[in-house]
Amino acid sequence: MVNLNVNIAGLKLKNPVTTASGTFGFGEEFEDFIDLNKLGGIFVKGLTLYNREGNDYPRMAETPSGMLNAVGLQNKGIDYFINTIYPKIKKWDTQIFPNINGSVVEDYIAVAEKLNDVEGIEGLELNISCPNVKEGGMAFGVSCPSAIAVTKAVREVYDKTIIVKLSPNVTDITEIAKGVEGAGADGVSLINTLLGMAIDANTRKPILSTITGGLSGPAIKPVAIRMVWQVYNAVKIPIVGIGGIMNATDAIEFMLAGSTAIQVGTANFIDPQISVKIVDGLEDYCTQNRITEISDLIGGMIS
Amino acid sequence: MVNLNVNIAGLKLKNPVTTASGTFGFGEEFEDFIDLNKLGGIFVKGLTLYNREGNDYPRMAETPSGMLNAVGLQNKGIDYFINTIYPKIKKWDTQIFPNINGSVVEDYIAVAEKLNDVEGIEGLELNISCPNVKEGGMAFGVSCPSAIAVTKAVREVYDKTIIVKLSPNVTDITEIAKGVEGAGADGVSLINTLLGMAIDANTRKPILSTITGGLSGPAIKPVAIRMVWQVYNAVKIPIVGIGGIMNATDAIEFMLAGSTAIQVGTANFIDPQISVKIVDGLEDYCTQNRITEISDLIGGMIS
Amino acid sequence: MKRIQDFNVISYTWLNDDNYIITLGSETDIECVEPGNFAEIKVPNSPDVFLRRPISILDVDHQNNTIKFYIKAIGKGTRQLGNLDINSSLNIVYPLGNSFSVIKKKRALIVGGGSGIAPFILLASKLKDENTEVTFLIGGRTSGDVFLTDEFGRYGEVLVTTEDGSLGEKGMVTQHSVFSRTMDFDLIYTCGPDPMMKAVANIASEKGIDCEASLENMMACGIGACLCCVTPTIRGNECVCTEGPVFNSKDLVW
Amino acid sequence: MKRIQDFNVISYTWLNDDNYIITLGSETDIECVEPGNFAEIKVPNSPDVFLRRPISILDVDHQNNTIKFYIKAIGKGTRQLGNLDINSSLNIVYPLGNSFSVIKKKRALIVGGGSGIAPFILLASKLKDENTEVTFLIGGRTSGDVFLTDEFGRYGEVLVTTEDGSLGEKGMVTQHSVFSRTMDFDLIYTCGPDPMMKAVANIASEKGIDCEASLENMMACGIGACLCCVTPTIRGNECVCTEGPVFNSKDLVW
Ligand SMILES: Cc1cc2nc3c(=O)[nH]c(=O)nc-3n(C[C@H](O)[C@H](O)[C@H](O)COP(=O)(O)OP(=O)(O)OC[C@H]3O[C@@H](n4cnc5c(N)ncnc54)[C@H](O)[C@@H]3O)c2cc1C
Ligand SMILES: Cc1cc2nc3c(=O)[nH]c(=O)nc-3n(C[C@H](O)[C@H](O)[C@H](O)COP(=O)(O)OP(=O)(O)OC[C@H]3O[C@@H](n4cnc5c(N)ncnc54)[C@H](O)[C@@H]3O)c2cc1C
Ligand SMILES: Cc1cc2nc3c(=O)[nH]c(=O)nc-3n(C[C@H](O)[C@H](O)[C@H](O)COP(=O)(O)O)c2cc1C
Ligand SMILES: Cc1cc2nc3c(=O)[nH]c(=O)nc-3n(C[C@H](O)[C@H](O)[C@H](O)COP(=O)(O)O)c2cc1C
Ligand code: FES
Ligand code: FES
Repeated sequence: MVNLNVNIAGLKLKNPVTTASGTFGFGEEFEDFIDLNKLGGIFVKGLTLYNREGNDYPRMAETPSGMLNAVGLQNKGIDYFINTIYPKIKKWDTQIFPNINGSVVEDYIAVAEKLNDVEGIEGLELNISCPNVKEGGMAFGVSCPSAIAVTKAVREVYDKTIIVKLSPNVTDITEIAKGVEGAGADGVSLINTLLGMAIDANTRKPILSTITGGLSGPAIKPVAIRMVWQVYNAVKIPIVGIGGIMNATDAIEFMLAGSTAIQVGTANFIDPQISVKIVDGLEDYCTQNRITEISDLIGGMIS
Repeated sequence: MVNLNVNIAGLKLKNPVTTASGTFGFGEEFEDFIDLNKLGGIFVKGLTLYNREGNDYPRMAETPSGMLNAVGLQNKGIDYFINTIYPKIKKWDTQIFPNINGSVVEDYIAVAEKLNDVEGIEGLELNISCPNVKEGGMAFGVSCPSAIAVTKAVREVYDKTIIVKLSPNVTDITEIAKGVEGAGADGVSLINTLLGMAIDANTRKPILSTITGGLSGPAIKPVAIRMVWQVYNAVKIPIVGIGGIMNATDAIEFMLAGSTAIQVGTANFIDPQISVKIVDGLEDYCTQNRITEISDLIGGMIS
Repeated sequence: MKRIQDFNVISYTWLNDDNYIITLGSETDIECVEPGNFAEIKVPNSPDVFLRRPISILDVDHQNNTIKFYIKAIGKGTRQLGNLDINSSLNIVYPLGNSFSVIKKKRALIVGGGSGIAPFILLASKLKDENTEVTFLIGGRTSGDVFLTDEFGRYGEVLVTTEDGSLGEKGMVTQHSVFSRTMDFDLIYTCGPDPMMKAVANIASEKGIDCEASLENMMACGIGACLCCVTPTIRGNECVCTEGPVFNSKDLVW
Repeated sequence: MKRIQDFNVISYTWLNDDNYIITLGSETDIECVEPGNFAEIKVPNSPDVFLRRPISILDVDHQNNTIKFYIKAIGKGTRQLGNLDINSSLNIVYPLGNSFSVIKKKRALIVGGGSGIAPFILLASKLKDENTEVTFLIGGRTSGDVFLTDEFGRYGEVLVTTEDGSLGEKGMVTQHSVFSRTMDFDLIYTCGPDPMMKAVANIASEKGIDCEASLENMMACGIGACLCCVTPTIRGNECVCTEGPVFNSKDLVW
């Protein structure tokens, strides 16, 4: 028997496998393919205070072992989520984490305040790393003072678990991680997408309407694992590892590097059942390696 | 007839296709496969003042659409290059660019001084972005003041073309690019490898002896193109674009984003003839698109 | 219900160098498919192709558990899909997207070009079941670009235009004489290159006829999870993979 | 001269579930190959395999323009190489690396295990040409891991050890009784798992016999350009792909 439970600052996940914001809709989209009760958690699509139309199309480009996206936080606003979507998805026996975004600190505060009162939602992901919006977004996550400021502001109004999602587009991610730890974050999730770009040599135009976009998928895995390992050695709060996880072996690597839990992102597009397959794969790995507590793997790299 | 010539701060290349430092040895290794006279230039293996043994093995890990390396600037020192290697390779009708490295500014100065007197070598690549050495290396390239300091110091002793090779592991590459431009660089080359890491889930050990290493190959292409485009919009000096170029189409994309010339790196391992195939491919593209001067493509993205 | 299912390649029919029909079989039942639905196909053995590829469902045979796609090889994925070994396995997610309205006992015009003709076999057969009379108008650059006319002929009159006049009337589809006749169609369906669909939608709107267009877009997930495939509509950005691919042309902002 | 060349898959011979010999043919001449040389093979149709894979050359036939490799499927690349269609094309860069010393009119012991036996067919045939007498010592975990003994038998005596005693003597290769006999060999060649080669090299050095070991390493280029494949030697780090794969065990720091 393997105990797959992990613990993010007191918040228990039945297993380390969650799904990444923006790649799993609100979970419903996957109902036909998997039993959502089997997931450790779901980080839902990025939310903002008000309705957002997102960016113009084209929003997507395929790249070697990855993709660029420029969705730009299209969503119907936090109230719609709380009143219309959450009631439909709360039936699942898994942790639902809203991913919150803002152009200014006040937006984050307003969204967090509203979520604080929602029963059943035990934590949120504070996204300070979206590369696809003109205002706010990644700007918060690439400067230490602003990352600290927004974390502090949300901490003041939100009583439950705060996971701050970090941007990889920085010189030293440990500095930002330490900053948000000091500002009251209960955990950090990393990495968001790398800022990238694609050009069509035939039309000579950028492929994305926004010119640059966010790179995800296995292409970024080595960068993500490096950053998880660096942050693991710099902070005490738990880490949710993200970036190109395609199978259970990848998930194990992220845990060994220091992740308490992991998020499956782009892989959901290639195999809508992959998240649950990874849960099963983790259990198999533990059984084969006679590991009874999966949490023993966290930061377990032998170096 | 297509004119493939390009010009880096007065230094003429017969075509934009050069090979990336550390991926093409000193050129000789490819003599059996291609006619080296067909290349625009060769950026030779990273050189230091004295002999360096480099890092322990394993130094390499395959990753999705890419690889990690941790060579660590193994080389026999600048004197050996000047006295023993250069005399053998100078026969080729192509530009040879030494790639120079140091742990402290004085090392760079000493190496540059020695190269200043070598007839036939018209320029050097100042590497301030090697992620695989403990001292110096990338440290110079991730801080603006130190990037400026080393560029200024080398500028003072070196009369010919200086191309500064930038690190992508920074929050804002344009800041560094502008800094080295102001410090006297004639051009910039980018990107060097992204800092990455790989773990073996079976042994639970890092794959590289140095734990982290440099990520190269098509996986990093979207990041590289984005940075070339950002730097193109920030500086006036020419850019040598690098990162995951596998074919002529990729090279065109880099030129459209703002590269005057390009370097082919990891692709040389997969096809030792690829550099020359890219020269031919560029010519074909120009012919098909009725472009008579390839330099018209530089920064030619329509946005 | 949407499903992920393994199939085997049963056969290819090559229509010319670039256009083919691939028939896949499965051990298990095939889901019910509506006309206009598509599938997300995983391209096997292709180092360059990372994401699935959206392809309309041409036809299904529930008796023999087979499904067919009509594919035009335009890039690495569609080329590789035409190059698989017979019996090799292929994974598809389907049926995806909404579908064309199937009108009863009316008259319909179906206008298609290129790989846009794929959804119209299923559509025509449903329309026939509902006693709707169908006229097809198929366009191509030359006679070599016009496919499936025999199949369409089983369901109604088939009109053709080619830009070089090598088959049917000369010109673009929208220049076809059918549009100068009394246009007593109740609904126009269109699928093909964007400019063609726009032109058809314009004529439809001029004549006051409803028009349904099936759009393409760059897709990552195909199931409404990523919001990559939006198209602007009068209601805001909507996903082609879930709110589409079929849109009433009145709703589109293009 | 090193060369990049296209080949076709002519045939496979499967020795068991994981071990196979692949024979490739070419329209053009095959380069001269020395025993110990290897090739860098591009694995086709494999989305997971980015770099070439280094594989020793088992044999070449200059009359028929064929080349053979003995491959043990241990991962994604070596598995996929065993799964190609007959006649499909394959690109290889060869011949790479240095080679074993071919001694004349002497006595040689060849010790191999696992896929490390691959270079020894070519070596034995060259040694035979030079009238050197060869004894083979092949080790495996069980009798199912011991391959090519018939082929080796054509060139000399073949001794076998298996860890479970199912074939030949029981134990590790270095426990074989040949090592307790008068060791009148002039040279020992070894290739196989590192621990085996080290143990063999130790015995050789105790007995004062020269020993050549062929090493493996993670390789990117295979031609000395990247410096990824180094092994520590008494002269410093040296590339296994160019200064090796064959090293005199005295020079190795392991
Ligand atoms: C709902 C839907 C149904 C479709 N039905 C069919 C069908 O039945 N038969 C058929 O042959 N094709 C169909 N397509 C188009 C098909 O998906 C694309 O041709 C295919 O994805 C191209 O993949 P590739 O790897 O061959 O091309 P790539 O090598 O990826 O690209 C080649 C070129 O095509 C462009 N392109 C790639 N994908 C798309 C896309 N989805 N939309 C527009 N342009 C694209 C690229 O920008 C590039 O210029 C459909 C598309 C959609 C969205
Ligand atoms: C000079 C040389 C000659 C060789 N000759 C032969 C031969 O004749 N026959 C044969 O079957 N094999 C030979 N090998 C080994 C062969 O190259 C590896 O088995 C192969 O590269 C593994 O690729 P893969 O994709 O199957 O494994 P992967 O899926 O890439 O990896 C599977 C496991 O093997 C390890 N591994 C991968 N490559 C190597 C390597 N080059 N060295 C050591 N460990 C590795 C990985 O770390 C991993 O744990 C030789 C290697 C070298 C360097
Ligand atoms: C289409 C798409 C949309 C995304 N939207 C969001 C978002 O709204 N909020 C967020 O924090 N991250 C978003 N991300 C980033 C992912 O959550 C994740 O951090 C990233 O994709 C890396 O993981 P992966 O490589 O497994 O996909 C998005 C990613 C993709 C591909
Ligand atoms: C094995 C290896 C060794 C390298 N050594 C050097 C070096 O010595 N100096 C340097 O500036 N860059 C070095 N690089 C970086 C390349 O020159 C290039 O910037 C990088 O690989 C990205 O290009 P690519 O994706 O085309 O390989 C090395 C890269 C590789 C893969
Ligand atoms: S392709 Fe993902 S939402 Fe349509
Ligand atoms: S593999 Fe590149 S030097 Fe040996």
